[in-house]
Amino acid sequence: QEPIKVKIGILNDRSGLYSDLSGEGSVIAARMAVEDFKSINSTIEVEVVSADHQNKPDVASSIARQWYDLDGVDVIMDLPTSSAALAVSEITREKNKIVIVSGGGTSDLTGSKCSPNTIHWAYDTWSLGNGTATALMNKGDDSWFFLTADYAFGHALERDTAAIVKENGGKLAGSVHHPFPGTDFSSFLLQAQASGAKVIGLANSAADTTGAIKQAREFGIIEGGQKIASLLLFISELHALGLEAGQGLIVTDAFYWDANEGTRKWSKRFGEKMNGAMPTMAQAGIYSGLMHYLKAVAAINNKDSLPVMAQMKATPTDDVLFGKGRIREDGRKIHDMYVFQVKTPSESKYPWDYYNTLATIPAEKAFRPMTDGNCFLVKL
Amino acid sequence: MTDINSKSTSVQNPTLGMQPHHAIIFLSLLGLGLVGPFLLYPVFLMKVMCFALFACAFNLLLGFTGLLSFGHAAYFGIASYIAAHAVKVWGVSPELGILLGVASAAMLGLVIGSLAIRRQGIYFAMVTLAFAQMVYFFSLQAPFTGGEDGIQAIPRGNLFGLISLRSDFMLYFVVLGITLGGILAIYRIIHSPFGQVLKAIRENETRAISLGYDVNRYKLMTYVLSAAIAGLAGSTKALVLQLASLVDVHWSMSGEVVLMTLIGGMGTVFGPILGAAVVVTMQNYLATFGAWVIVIQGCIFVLTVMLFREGIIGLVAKWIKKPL
Amino acid sequence: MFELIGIMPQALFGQLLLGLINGSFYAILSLGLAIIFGLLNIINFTHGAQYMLGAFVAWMLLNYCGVGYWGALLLAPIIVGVSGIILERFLLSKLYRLDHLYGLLLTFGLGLIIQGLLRNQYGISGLSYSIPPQLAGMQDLGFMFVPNYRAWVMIASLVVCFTTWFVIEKTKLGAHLRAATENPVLVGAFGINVPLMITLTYGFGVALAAFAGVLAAPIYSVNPVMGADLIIVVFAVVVIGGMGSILGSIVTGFSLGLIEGLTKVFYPEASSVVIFIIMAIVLMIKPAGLFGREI
Amino acid sequence: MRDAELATYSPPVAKEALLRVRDLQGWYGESHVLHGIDFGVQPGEVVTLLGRNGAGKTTTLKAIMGLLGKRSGSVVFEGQETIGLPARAIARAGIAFCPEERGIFSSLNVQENLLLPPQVKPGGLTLERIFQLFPNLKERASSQGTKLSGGEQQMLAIGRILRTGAKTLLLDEPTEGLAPVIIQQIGRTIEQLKNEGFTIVLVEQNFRFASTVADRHYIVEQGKVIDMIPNNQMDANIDKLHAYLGV
Amino acid sequence: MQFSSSKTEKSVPGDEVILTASDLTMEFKGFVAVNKVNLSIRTGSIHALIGPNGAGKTTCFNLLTKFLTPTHGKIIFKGKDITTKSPADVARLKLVRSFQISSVFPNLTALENVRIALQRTRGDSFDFWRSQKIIAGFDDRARVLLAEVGLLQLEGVIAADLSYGRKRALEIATTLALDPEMLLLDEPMAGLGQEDVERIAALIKRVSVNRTILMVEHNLSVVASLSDCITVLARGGVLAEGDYATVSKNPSVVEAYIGAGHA
Ligand SMILES: Nc1ncnc2c1ncn2[C@@H]1O[C@H](COP(=O)(O)OP(=O)(O)OP(=O)(O)O)[C@@H](O)[C@H]1O
Ligand SMILES: Nc1ncnc2c1ncn2[C@@H]1O[C@H](COP(=O)(O)OP(=O)(O)OP(=O)(O)O)[C@@H](O)[C@H]1O
Ligand SMILES: [Mg+2]
Ligand SMILES: [Mg+2]
Repeated sequence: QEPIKVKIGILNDRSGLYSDLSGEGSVIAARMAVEDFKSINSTIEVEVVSADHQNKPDVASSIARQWYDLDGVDVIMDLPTSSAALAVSEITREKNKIVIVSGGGTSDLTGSKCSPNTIHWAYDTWSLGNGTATALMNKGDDSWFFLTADYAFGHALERDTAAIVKENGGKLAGSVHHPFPGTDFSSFLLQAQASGAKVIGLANSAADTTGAIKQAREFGIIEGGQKIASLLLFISELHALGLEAGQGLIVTDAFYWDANEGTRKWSKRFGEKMNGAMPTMAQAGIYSGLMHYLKAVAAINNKDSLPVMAQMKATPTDDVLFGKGRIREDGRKIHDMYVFQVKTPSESKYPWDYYNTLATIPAEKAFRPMTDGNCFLVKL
Repeated sequence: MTDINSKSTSVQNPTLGMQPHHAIIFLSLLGLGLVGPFLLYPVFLMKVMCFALFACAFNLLLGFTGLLSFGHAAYFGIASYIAAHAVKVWGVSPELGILLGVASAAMLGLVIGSLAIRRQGIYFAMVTLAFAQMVYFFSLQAPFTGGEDGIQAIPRGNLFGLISLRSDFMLYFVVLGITLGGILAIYRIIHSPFGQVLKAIRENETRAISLGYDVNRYKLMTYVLSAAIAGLAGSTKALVLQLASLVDVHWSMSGEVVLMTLIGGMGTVFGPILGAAVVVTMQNYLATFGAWVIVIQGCIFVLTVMLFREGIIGLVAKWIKKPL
Repeated sequence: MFELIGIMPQALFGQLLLGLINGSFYAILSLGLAIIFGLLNIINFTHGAQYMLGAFVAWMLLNYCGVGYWGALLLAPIIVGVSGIILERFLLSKLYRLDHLYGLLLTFGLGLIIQGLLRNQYGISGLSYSIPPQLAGMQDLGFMFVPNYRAWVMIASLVVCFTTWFVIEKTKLGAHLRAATENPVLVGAFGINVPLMITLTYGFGVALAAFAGVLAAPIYSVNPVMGADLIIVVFAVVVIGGMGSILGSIVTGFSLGLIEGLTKVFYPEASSVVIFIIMAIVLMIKPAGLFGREI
Repeated sequence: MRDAELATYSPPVAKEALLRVRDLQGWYGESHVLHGIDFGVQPGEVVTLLGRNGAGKTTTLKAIMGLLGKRSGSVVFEGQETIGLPARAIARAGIAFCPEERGIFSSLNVQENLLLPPQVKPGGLTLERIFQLFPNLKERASSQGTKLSGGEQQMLAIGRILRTGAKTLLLDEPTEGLAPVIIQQIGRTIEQLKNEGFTIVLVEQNFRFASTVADRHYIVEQGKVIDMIPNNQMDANIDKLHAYLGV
Repeated sequence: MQFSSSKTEKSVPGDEVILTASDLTMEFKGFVAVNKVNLSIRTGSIHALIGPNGAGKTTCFNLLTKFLTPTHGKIIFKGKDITTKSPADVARLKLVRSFQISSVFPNLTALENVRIALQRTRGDSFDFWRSQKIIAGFDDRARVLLAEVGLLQLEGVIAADLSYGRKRALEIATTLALDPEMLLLDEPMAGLGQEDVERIAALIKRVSVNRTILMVEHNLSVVASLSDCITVLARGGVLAEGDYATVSKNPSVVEAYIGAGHA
């Protein structure tokens, strides 16, 4: 019998702001999945290609089109930057292929803009906000001030988090929308400080987040007693920021390399190819998402999108990286989420030893209930 | 007394009011356009064509009137938003969407142009940049543009309510028509009596004034025309990629169109087309090289400025000693 | 009265002070641009990259040579300045007779190259560079806490701007420079080496950018794109101040920092566009900028 | 008529000439202005270039100074060929130029304007000496250069180059637009400078003034030197001169 | 000769005045370049404006053609007050100037240079959709004008490649194309070789039929032979006025301009 040939396109940021959290690491994670899958099943030939979408939705959609139309790509993965993820999700639906997003974060991908061809892996804005907000609210940190990047992703992150704060009886002390990208946050931080809120929620990403954290420390805001909750902070960014500045932060993450024996073993393998860098949740999501996809193709011996999607949603997931989980009707992959506190430099014993676990949020509670998402795929 | 027919000049010639070698180039462009989709990926070609039209519109201003607008992305972008919104939300047909896009770009051009035209040189460039930044800010804040996400999944609809444009192939020929039409229009503008005055203004503005020309009105007119054609390119692009986003209004887009025009040869009719093809191809095929794209782009800027300021087509025109 | 608009006067003072500190960067950067434009007639779009280069060189000096902040504050501007001199000698000097457009495009391209190369080498996440221990800590001003480092930035910027202004307006060297701006041919006929002076001026303007980069390194992240967007804003500052005007660029740099600071309080989303609105208004009313000489 | 004269005229041969100009050609962009200027100046001499507007007198001075975009021929100064040198090297060799339009810098005050040109040779006049020559300048030392009256600007322009130590001066219409008293004063200054060993090439429209200070006069027409009249033969040649200057 | 003008038949300067400037003053930041100048130019005359460099002649031209707006004073042209008009408006009233420094369209051919001016007579037409053929109709007239200044053989040459004197000639042809009623020439002879001077002088004489000409000129023999009336400006003010014989004997003119030593 002819082997099935599938082509995977890793479309992410290879040179910009998000290249460290996705970039080459995502391609390596995909290659590892291909390798590991081959050792259990050799009936499928997998080819991995990759490209740089420069975080621009138009570049992303051009490449996606060309990949689907011309190059025979079956699945596109990663897609950091929500706008690029949404754009590719639309095209994938039109071309009836499959997209597995692990880099982009907007919860709209499985909400109002959901699609039968889209799976959202690792994390989304709702789950980040939910994790951090719930953990902090439980500790009595119930008044919040948001420092939000003035773009769609920032707004979504603020919206999802604020909803949870309010739901739990918390108070919103205010918010400020800073231009994206920004360099100086001192003015906004001072406004946050003046608001007297217990928590300053950073609803932004990458350099904006690390810049705001650094400057919060410079202005003594953290020493002043206010907590900084960086709603989205990849471990690669924490690494660049350093523990000196990052200590004490509360972050929500879907994956931590040092969680258990399985994750450690896999991450060491990954690190060998990446100059010692540990994988982010986006990169880990590529591995487990691709494994799940390949298993589904092998199981039905067919790579047509709709049957494969059906098979993927029907089969529960269980892998070394994300543990047990499943894919819901709306395309949301659910699994446990973790709330971490960043260690102090003295607590950190070895490279990349960064997190103390504060809470584990069980899969069923970690993501937005399907009924709240307004996804047309969900039959009410 | 004087032998009037002693010499023939460049103006009188038979080919549709076009110089013969220009007619040949237009025909070969048409030919290339017709066989193109059988050789290359149609969506890529459509993208090249949209940018070619955009660059030609920009060049109408820079190359033929001597005005460096550093905010042309505003017209490209705003038209693509308006066309996208009209088609997607109001459900109008694609040709009407494009028309609305063009009209809004022209309106915006009229407003910004009438203010900017009063300044000269680098100040003109800065005023246009400033207004373009405001348009960018508007696009970021206005609810209908979808912020960072842009307007996505724009339906291509049916041309005149009849012909479905869903297939890339059908759309391709529509875009080819629009682009060639647009470039022919620019060609006609340049070679009209109006264009002749523009040329005179670029050459020697004071003298044109002293001959009695209301130079500012000519400049404004050109500015609006250029904005409208940039809008045509922008709205067509929105339909092709089914996406209108902030990238289209960002100042780096204004920079890119300068690059295209410069590489191809500013002040030539055909240069910007080649320039656009080179830049889009580069971005497309160098995408896997990551940050090297920027380095290469930078090198092209430097090389162009240091070695061939006339641009590729400009150089060719110099060799064959004929305007292209 | 201030409470009426929801801001306490004390908080407002704090915000104004912050604005002024940010204005320090605008002032040094626009000063460099203005000097270069005034003398070379070139719009130096590489300025943003050279600012970034300053920060990177400081980082490299620390990590590869063990030279700390204070050493970098002196060395980085010299190193980057010399690189500027090389650029001027081999590339820019060929363009003086041409339209502004070409100088702008060339320097824009150079900026892209520098930025791209560093991006390839160091990625984009940014490198961290810490505040020198001597300047850690804060001062309580009553209405706000000011980090010592920021206070230092402002003082350093004021000193550099004032010194530069003094040298150019009040010394013999400055007299030569100003005269050469007005009539380079005649100054050459007096036996002064104008091309050399131009080269050194470019080097100095670039060194100013690098100096600002070193100042920025500890508070903003050191990354290859840190100057990319800034340059457009700084350019606007120069245009508002009046292209080529030394005093104009300093005053406008600080004032726009203030205005931007206020915008961050009242309409934060617009803080990135306010400078362009001001520029459009200023150019409509006073075409040559606030301090510029009418043509 | 002119051509005949041109043919008969040959420049005086002087071995010890301080400044020797031969077949000097000069262009502004594409327009060819100097068509072969020939003349020489002995050390300590004052010579004038006379000619109508547009004859090429200013251009001659500029060409000697190296300020013309394109020039050819030969300019030998103190035995050194300077045709290939840049302006600043010619200035350093000891020639100073005072331009027709004066070239006062508006961004510098009077004192700064005076101190602007660097000293190229020892023995230039001191600032005190210059102020002594032009007391007006001392009074207005701190006002903006271009705020001075036309006459004062002219004094400033001359004073400025006396400081440099250059002993060969090229003065382009130093009396233009000046009141008679000031012209007289400048006349006396030139006399003084001459006595101190300065060599001066003077371009003048006002040949009455020229005849009071100069040793010899060269007539320039259409970019050529067409005649030379020693000052002591002025009266004898007055008709010829009128014909040249076309009045 | 072959140059035909449509209107006015009279050619001898009469008493009728075409342009008056009264109390014309131009101040540049405290510096008065033109000071209370009164000019009246008779219809059909050739009027010369002379004076030392910097006397304010070009500034006067700039004021009359509205390239500068006077600080004080009034300009009446053909009975209309044009003090506040724009340069283009003035040109359309058929008051047209040439420039002191040669001012052609360098990358257009000689023919196109002239045609641009002829084209203006169609009115300010913004017909960008039309073919250029529409203006080819002007070619014949453009050639007549070029022949007039001796440039017919060079009609296809790019203006930048013409010699200096020919550029001046081309400029005059372009100016004539507007069929001006009054022509302002700023140093038409500047930079011209002797034979050019003679040819252009003849040309000016020829086209002055039916036109009024105001010219600035340093070439006194041209001024003497061409002009009906001369105004001498010095330091921004009128020093003397009259025909050449009168003016050249005026002692203050001799002193300020012609030179005392050689009257
Ligand atoms: N910058 C220039 N560009 C082009 N031509 C010029 C320039 N300067 C002068 N000319 C021309 O060169 C010729 C000689 O000019 P030059 O200034 O040498 O005359 P001059 O003898 O000094 O006259 P004047 O007595 O008016 O000062 C003139 O025909 C003039 O028009
Ligand atoms: N824009 C301006 N600003 C300031 N002063 C000016 C300006 N334009 C002209 N002037 C001054 O006004 C005076 C008259 O200048 P104008 O050009 O009218 O002289 P002109 O009589 O035409 O001289 P020329 O014979 O040299 O052409 C000069 O002193 C000049 O410096
Ligand atoms: Mg002269
Ligand atoms: Mg003049």
